[in-house]
Amino acid sequence: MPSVFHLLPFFVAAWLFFCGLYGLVSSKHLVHSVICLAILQSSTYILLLGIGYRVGGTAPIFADIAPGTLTVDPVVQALMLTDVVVEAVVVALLLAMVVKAHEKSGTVSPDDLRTLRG
Amino acid sequence: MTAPSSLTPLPVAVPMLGAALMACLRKWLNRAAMDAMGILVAALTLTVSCLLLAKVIHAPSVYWFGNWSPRGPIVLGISFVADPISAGLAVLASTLTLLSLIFSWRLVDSGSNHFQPLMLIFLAAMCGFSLTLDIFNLFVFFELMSTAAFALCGLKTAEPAPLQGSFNFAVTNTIAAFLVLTGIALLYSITGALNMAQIGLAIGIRHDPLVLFAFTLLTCGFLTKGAVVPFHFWLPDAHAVAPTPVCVLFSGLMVQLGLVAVARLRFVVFAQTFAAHEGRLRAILLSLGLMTILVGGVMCYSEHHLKRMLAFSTICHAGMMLLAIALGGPLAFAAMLVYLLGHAFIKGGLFLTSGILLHRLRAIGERSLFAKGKDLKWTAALWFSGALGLAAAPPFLLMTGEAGISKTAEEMGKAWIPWLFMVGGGLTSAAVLRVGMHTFFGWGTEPITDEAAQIGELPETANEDQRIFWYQFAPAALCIAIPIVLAVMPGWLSILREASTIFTQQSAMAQLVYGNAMTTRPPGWSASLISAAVRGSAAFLAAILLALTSIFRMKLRRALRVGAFLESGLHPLRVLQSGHPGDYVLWLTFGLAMIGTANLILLRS
Amino acid sequence: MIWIGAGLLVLVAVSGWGVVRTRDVTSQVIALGFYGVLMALVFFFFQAPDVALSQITVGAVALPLMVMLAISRMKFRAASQRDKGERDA
Amino acid sequence: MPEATRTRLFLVFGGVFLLLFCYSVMDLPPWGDYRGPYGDVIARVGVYERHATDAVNAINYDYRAFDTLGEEFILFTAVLGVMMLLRREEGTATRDAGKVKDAMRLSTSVRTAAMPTILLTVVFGFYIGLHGQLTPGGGFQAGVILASVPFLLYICENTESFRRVTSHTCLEVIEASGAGAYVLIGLAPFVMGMPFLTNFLPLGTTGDVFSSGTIALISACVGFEVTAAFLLVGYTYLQEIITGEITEE
Repeated sequence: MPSVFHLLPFFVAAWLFFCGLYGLVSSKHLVHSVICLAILQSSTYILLLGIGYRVGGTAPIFADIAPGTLTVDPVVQALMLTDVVVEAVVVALLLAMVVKAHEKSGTVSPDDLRTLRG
Repeated sequence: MTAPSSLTPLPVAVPMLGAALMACLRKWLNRAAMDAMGILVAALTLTVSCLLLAKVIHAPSVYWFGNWSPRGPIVLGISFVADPISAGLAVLASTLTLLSLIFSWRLVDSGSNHFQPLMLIFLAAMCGFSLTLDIFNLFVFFELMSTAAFALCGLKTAEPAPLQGSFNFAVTNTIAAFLVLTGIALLYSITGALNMAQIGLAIGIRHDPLVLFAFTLLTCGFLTKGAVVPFHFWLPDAHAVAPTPVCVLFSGLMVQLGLVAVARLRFVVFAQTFAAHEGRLRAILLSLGLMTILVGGVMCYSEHHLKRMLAFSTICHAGMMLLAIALGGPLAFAAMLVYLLGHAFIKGGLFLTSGILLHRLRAIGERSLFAKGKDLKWTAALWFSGALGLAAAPPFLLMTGEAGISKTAEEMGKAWIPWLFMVGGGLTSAAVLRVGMHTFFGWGTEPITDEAAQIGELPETANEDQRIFWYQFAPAALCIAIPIVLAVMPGWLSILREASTIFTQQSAMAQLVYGNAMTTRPPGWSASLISAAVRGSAAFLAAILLALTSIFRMKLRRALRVGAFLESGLHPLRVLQSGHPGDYVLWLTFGLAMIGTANLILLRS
Repeated sequence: MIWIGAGLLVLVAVSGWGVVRTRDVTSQVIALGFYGVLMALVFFFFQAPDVALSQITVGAVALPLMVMLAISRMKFRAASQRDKGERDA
Repeated sequence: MPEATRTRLFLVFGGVFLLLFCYSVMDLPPWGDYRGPYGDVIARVGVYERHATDAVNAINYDYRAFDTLGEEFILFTAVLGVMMLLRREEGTATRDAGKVKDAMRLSTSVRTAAMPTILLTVVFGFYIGLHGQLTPGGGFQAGVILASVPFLLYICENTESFRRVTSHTCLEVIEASGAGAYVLIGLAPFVMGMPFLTNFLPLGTTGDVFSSGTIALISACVGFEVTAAFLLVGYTYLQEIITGEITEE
């Protein structure tokens, strides 16, 4: 089935986004939520990687190959690098919030941490 | 073509450098020195932004970072667009930051001197977000703005509520950021470009499911920042827990920048795509705006926690600005910016005043403030002027903006929009009036209250001195005064109108990017202020009546207790605001699915 | 050749679901580390060595490490609270 | 909202979202058929114009260096945020919660093996950082690798030396100066009348370690910042455990 095959990375990206959202909705532990957010984020990696890939293209490093050789897209890789940093950073910040919330209220369940209702 | 103004990167670079320097010296400087430095850097940013604005006021230009100007049709580098609108937003951002930093001088808890550098980074991010014309750079500044906002929101770590508020805020806005990034990736794959004007030209009139879905993702991402129903849940939680000076920036500009980004998408990136479906796109955005105004207005009136109340009023007004963007066209967009400007200062003034109340009276719930502020004459004056401003009554700037939006609406045969503005303005104004009459006059019986207002908010200022200082009062007074001054000197409106002609035209933007000669049409600002003044005053009068029915509810017959009913009778709507991150993500998914389906069905054919 | 890549992608999809469905946080960290390595392999396979290098350092090491540290800090706090309770009693 | 209702509702809306996503990506160019001009143009001209053989780093630190500046500040902000969230509030008492003792000494063979590992990691980190413009790698990756060294120390040696390496105010200064230096590198050409972040240094010989002008310089700044940033985050999380002091409620 060539058509499904040619869309595979995009379907995987959609699936990971869905997984992340599902995890966030059904989470019972704040650390679990944070990890689900990281999974949701990895959907964008796969999407960008799938977009920039080219069959037969080499990595865009011209140390050993002549300039002008067919390569995969370097721009999406630069975007992905930014994305990786953003992921690490968001996780670090959210974890700090979770740790602090645990220290202040002794719970890590989103169900018990609901002082802001209404 | 004029030479690109070399000042363009400074509104971003100056606060960034300042923040890095201050973070370096954090351990060695005392509070006053840090505050002074923060104020100095913010003032410097304001100066360079003003210089930039003055320079580009008649000659918008595009600035290429690293000197990478486009090669033929292909844009290589990142560009900032220096037009009066973007530079003006930078000026607004630095003014609000400066006022907030002055307000927090030595009194608001600074979290061991982390507060000032974070505020400066927030400022840099807002300036960058307004100026950039590169869609991935927009994402980077979106994320920088969010990161600084999450941190600032959790400043008061002494209680669990702030952490919960900032957690909800962080989760929803991070999802929004990845929606935006996914949209960017999809657009990149079909256009191979990241510059908005280039993307716009490359998409052309294409509107297959892919383009529609990318549009859905990008708009939903930015509408989450813009707190449009059903993406708005994070906003009241974040505002309830953030320190007052931070609330000023959140409500004054951060939320509205999300809407400005939607405008950029609509006018620059997807301009030709929806040219044939203009009416249907308008219908989708209008219905979102309508829902936002109603939910925001009603919830605003039913809140009793001052900051949450003001936060819902921001949602209501964000809905009004979305209406203006939905209408489209240069006049409506210029009017939206006028509205944004007026709203930013009025809302900033109201937040600062509530901060003064929190400092002086040590409470933020309506019931605990009841009749406590009888001797605070000047604070009361500010509060009631703010209420007048929110109703878009004369002499405030919101009236001018409302006039422009209503004129466009009437030209398009949507006569219900001015009425909707009156409803939204009236409801938010009535809520502010109700609190004012309770607090400063002590009228009526003890106010109704609710669960959320009962959380004792720890005062954010040090305990020993409860006087109101001039540096707390002056920023609030300035915030109320500026929209009046701007409204009585309408000379700048024609410049804004001219700039918005460029902003709302894809071809004009593309000409700027590719360095061709500009042709601007003679501008005109001809919206009838008199009918707007009448509408605004009527809304304000209605608001007074509504507030009075709430205050004297015990003396009224049951049928006349409209205000009391609005205050406590809307339980189902309040239940949705559950404070559970899972619920908020669910509603985000709901909005995404609905808007995506609507776009696909209505804009496809 | 590309079939191997496709296989890797399917593996990513499956293990992504696996990470989300793991409810015990400590096991989830292990799963996350595995997922990070898998992701880095995918990057490497699709000619993105730069990103693969960052992914292996961040996604497979730094991220699980941070989560581990956060969990251990919470556990330490809880344990010391318990100790204190016992001392006071 | 009860948990079951929420999950069920989500499966409906999330399902719609998933379907929309899958339906729309069918219009994408098929996988492995990248068409866009942007990447190809840079891959073609990058080596000649920038004397950098790694096109990704040429983009990251030159063509789109402004994005990377924003990215570094995201990192910087987050570290500030983490330190602020987990700070000791002034005036709160601390109590002793029992210091972690390095009671369990690792065997001599493990410790002998650890030292070369640490050295190797340091060397590898510097290699990755210095050759960023030539081969895969660069400041960011090097920073994360170098930041792992004190953690290796923590695992292999003892908490005391980890604490000595990481608890210094120096780290904060290094982190902030890394971020600040990036802005300064951007401002330097600005003072000379060129646009912000122009690569104003001589480009050197392609393939040389000191080639490609500001790319290497920015990469170094990023490396310093990232190393310090990750160490600060790690230390902040571990602070209570290794100092054995807990703030009282």
